[in-house]
Amino acid sequence: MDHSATTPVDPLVVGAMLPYFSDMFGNSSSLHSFGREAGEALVKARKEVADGIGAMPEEIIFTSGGTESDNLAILGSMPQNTDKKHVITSVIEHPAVLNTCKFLQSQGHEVTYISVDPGGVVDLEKIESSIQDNTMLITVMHANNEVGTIQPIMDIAQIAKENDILLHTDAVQTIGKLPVNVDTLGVDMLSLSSHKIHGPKGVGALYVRKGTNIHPTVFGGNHEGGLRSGTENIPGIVGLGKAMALAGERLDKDSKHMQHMRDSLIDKVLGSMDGVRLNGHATQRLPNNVNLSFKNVEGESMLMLLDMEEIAVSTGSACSSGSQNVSTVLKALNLEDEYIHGSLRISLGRENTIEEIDSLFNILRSTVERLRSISPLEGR
Amino acid sequence: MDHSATTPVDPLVVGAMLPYFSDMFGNSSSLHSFGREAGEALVKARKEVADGIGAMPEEIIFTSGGTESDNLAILGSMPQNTDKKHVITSVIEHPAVLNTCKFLQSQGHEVTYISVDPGGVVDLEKIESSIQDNTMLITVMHANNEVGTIQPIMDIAQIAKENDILLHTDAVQTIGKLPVNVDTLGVDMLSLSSHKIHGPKGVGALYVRKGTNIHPTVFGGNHEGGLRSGTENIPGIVGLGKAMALAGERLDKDSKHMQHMRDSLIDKVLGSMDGVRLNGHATQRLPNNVNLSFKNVEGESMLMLLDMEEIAVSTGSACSSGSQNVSTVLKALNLEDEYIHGSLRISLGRENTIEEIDSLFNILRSTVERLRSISPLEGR
Amino acid sequence: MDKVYSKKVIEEFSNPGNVGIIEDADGVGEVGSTVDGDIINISIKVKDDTINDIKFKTFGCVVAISTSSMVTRMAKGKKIDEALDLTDEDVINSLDGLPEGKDNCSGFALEALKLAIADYMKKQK
Amino acid sequence: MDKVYSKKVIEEFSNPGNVGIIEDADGVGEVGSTVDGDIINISIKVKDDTINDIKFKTFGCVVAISTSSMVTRMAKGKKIDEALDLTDEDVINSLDGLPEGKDNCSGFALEALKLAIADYMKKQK
Ligand SMILES: Cc1ncc(COP(=O)(O)O)c(C=O)c1O
Ligand SMILES: Cc1ncc(COP(=O)(O)O)c(C=O)c1O
Repeated sequence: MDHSATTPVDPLVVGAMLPYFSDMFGNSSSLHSFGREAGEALVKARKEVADGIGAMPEEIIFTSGGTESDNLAILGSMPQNTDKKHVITSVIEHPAVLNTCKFLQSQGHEVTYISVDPGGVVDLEKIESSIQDNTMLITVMHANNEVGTIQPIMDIAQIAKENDILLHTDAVQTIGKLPVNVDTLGVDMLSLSSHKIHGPKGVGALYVRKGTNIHPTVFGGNHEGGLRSGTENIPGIVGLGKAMALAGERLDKDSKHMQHMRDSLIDKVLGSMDGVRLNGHATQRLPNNVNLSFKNVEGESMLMLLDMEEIAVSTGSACSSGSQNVSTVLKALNLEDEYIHGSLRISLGRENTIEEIDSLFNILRSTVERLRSISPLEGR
Repeated sequence: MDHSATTPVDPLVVGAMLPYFSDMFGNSSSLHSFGREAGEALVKARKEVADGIGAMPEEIIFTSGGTESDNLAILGSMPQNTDKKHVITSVIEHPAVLNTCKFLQSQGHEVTYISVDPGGVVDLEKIESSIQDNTMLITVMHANNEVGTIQPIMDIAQIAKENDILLHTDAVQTIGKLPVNVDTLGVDMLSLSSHKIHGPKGVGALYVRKGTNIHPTVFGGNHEGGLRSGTENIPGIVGLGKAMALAGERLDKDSKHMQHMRDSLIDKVLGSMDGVRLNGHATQRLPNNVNLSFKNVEGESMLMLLDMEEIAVSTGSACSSGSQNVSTVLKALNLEDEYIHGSLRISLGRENTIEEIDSLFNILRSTVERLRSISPLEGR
Repeated sequence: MDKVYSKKVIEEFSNPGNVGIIEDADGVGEVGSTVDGDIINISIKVKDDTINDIKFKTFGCVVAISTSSMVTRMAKGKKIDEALDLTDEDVINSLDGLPEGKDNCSGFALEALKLAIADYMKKQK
Repeated sequence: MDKVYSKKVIEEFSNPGNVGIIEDADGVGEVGSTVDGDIINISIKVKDDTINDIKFKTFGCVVAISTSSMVTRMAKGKKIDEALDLTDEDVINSLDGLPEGKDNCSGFALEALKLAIADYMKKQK
């Protein structure tokens, strides 16, 4: 139940990939037949990805994953040889965006980090008011990976358009969970990652709207229209294409199923346990995300006890080097001290069942009770 | 017979990868057991890669391929925020190196491109004489992908050491064909790519000698010691590890076998055909590389006829946009006009047989005869 | 995939028609050089303003060879005037199109034909 | 993999010994705060200079809980002096080591024990 971290590859996807490891192993830029088969596979996968987000095939650049897509979008859209350009982003972006923005700052660029409300929604007015003459780019994620909050991208697109600023969104968490259409959203660039949608790891894509000027960040044999060099990961790309196609076909059914499980779990927990709150937004929320904070228990300890029951979840408060490192996202939500260390993210997948949710709930309840029973804070 | 372009994935490698698509699909940085299995796989693969080149596991950074490794080595070792640093490279590097160097030039850095002799060997004296006070890096490939020439890396290392300059080598073509040991070679950084050694596409590694200071070029969740962010491509990395281990075990046998086929083909062609010459070096040559130039015939046409016989090879002269684009490498060797458009690279793999070589030779001979029979140049 | 040649191109390439050099040609045209890596030689026999024999020899890439062959087929039996009216598009269409980036070198064969016709006309004066 | 806990750590964590608070304790020590995300409370009963009962309650991560449990086991039955001699290394070794980056928080439990002893000694005066 840690599907926001990664997902198992769908057997249909593995099946689609396998021939490209051996029989059709060619290099897509070769002239000869092996290469042609690989090249045709590339064309098909590019169309599958484009279709999945309402784009044209030539607007898709294959990358090594969501992280690289975010990097390419942000670094690639900054004008070269010009310092001091301005980027607007939010405080709750994924590190792939936040750390790229920090790098830009180290290079003399200016970055504004927009705050969020307690539900995790970015402040639209602040975005508008922080626009400068030299603002090049707004990058705000479609939905947050930790607390699941869905951002008002369409509204941000309106602002971006009015001010003639590029808009990028990280849709790594929304593909297969929400309808994602680049025109409806109104974005110029969009990142996605294969391993979050039952595709293989190490492959992703960046959508770049036709006419948008970006430059490469990796140099070599001019693959991907010169924007991303490196021999194409054909089996990986085939896998991503298949995963996108499946995600599209299954979106309706899967998201309803996940949302049903999500709501059932939230209702159970909030309805029958004390000292617990739901992090993130009540309604503007990924259908597969449940993020809870339990008072007076600590995240890693919960994780470990659940892990012993073969339940995989994650926490926004990992203990490292002796001090609790609370995630930037949880900090941004301004949780109370007693809640901030006890966060737990349960991210559901299409293969989970409502029975598993019942069992998870029971194990979760006893885990929290057990840890509270050894906590000096209980009863104080 | 285009193994320098890419190789089929060894079934043993596919077998090693498969479990990581489904059963053990976890994220290596997770705490929970799924993640732990993935993490252990990462440790094992890192050791396999390190062992394959005589390095320590912590000196290996996994990347998305040879291209990214080259980029990271070159861009990552340039001091940030300081323009006008100097890099020395050769005219016959792979585009992953050449185009990265061109990018550096566009950023104000200085690059010296060292010429080669007719056999394709870099000029050591020119390397030495082009060293400047601000020279940061020498990057010269271990062996060339087109003409197979092996470079005197040990001698270059001597020069680099004496002048306190970093040395990077692109060993993408030599792993599994020559013994590659970072200490024997004396390099600080070394690039390798999985799909050239019967591993999967989309994964590679950069060796960075302990104590060598490089900075990341992709930003995010601080994977790979912060030097290469992005969720690790676990199945791909497992595949690379396995491919390295197999390459090591098989090196002796495979390279002897390839060299035998190589020499047999060269002898046959040079001994019984007219208007043909061997490109590259007579002895300092990859055991699997045969690069020939045929007078009065054109590369792409040969490629096509061979392709119809299910033989995959490559050429250094691809026709595009109406003018013959001769590869930088062939140009650097100063071939005569009548030979430069008729180059053919046959790169052998371990699964090729001497019988295939005999059959290739016959088909090649009739291909050349056929094209010459329609060439207006014949008989002039 | 853009780079894939049409069936027609492959056919012309692997079984080119009208290969050769007409020894007693009425007109000869040649374009290209060894430096360029493409040489197309076309020779014609003309009677009653009609091209009644035509041959080519080509050193060059797949497109160079297949367009040469196609151009000779198209020109054969045509009146001089009709042959001069042939366009690049006509040739490309007869080959069911060419991959992007390859359509430029399609013109060479037609150029050689027109040079051959010019050579013939010059000799007539 | 560095991040993996030893069997011993997991054991102590999942079956901690000496959990609780001694109501009529002779000494109590507590370190940490809700802000830090780690609170360790250790209470002791001392007789004849010997710790003959000891209990802990801990809010915190896996290392905080397992070192708390281990420290109480190690201290129980020890003379005050011996208990004061316990070092971080002693605790880490008894746990068969800690993953890199986690060894810092191992000291908190021992600190709580020493504060409890200090509390006891203060009360003696
Ligand atoms: C919102 C978001 N963006 C980017 C990424 C990075 O993608 P990848 O793991 O493919 O590098 C992730 C996942 O790690 C994510 O959740
Ligand atoms: C010498 C050399 N360097 C770098 C590369 C690039 O590696 P990759 O294909 O993994 O991006 C190649 C192959 O394409 C190569 O032959």
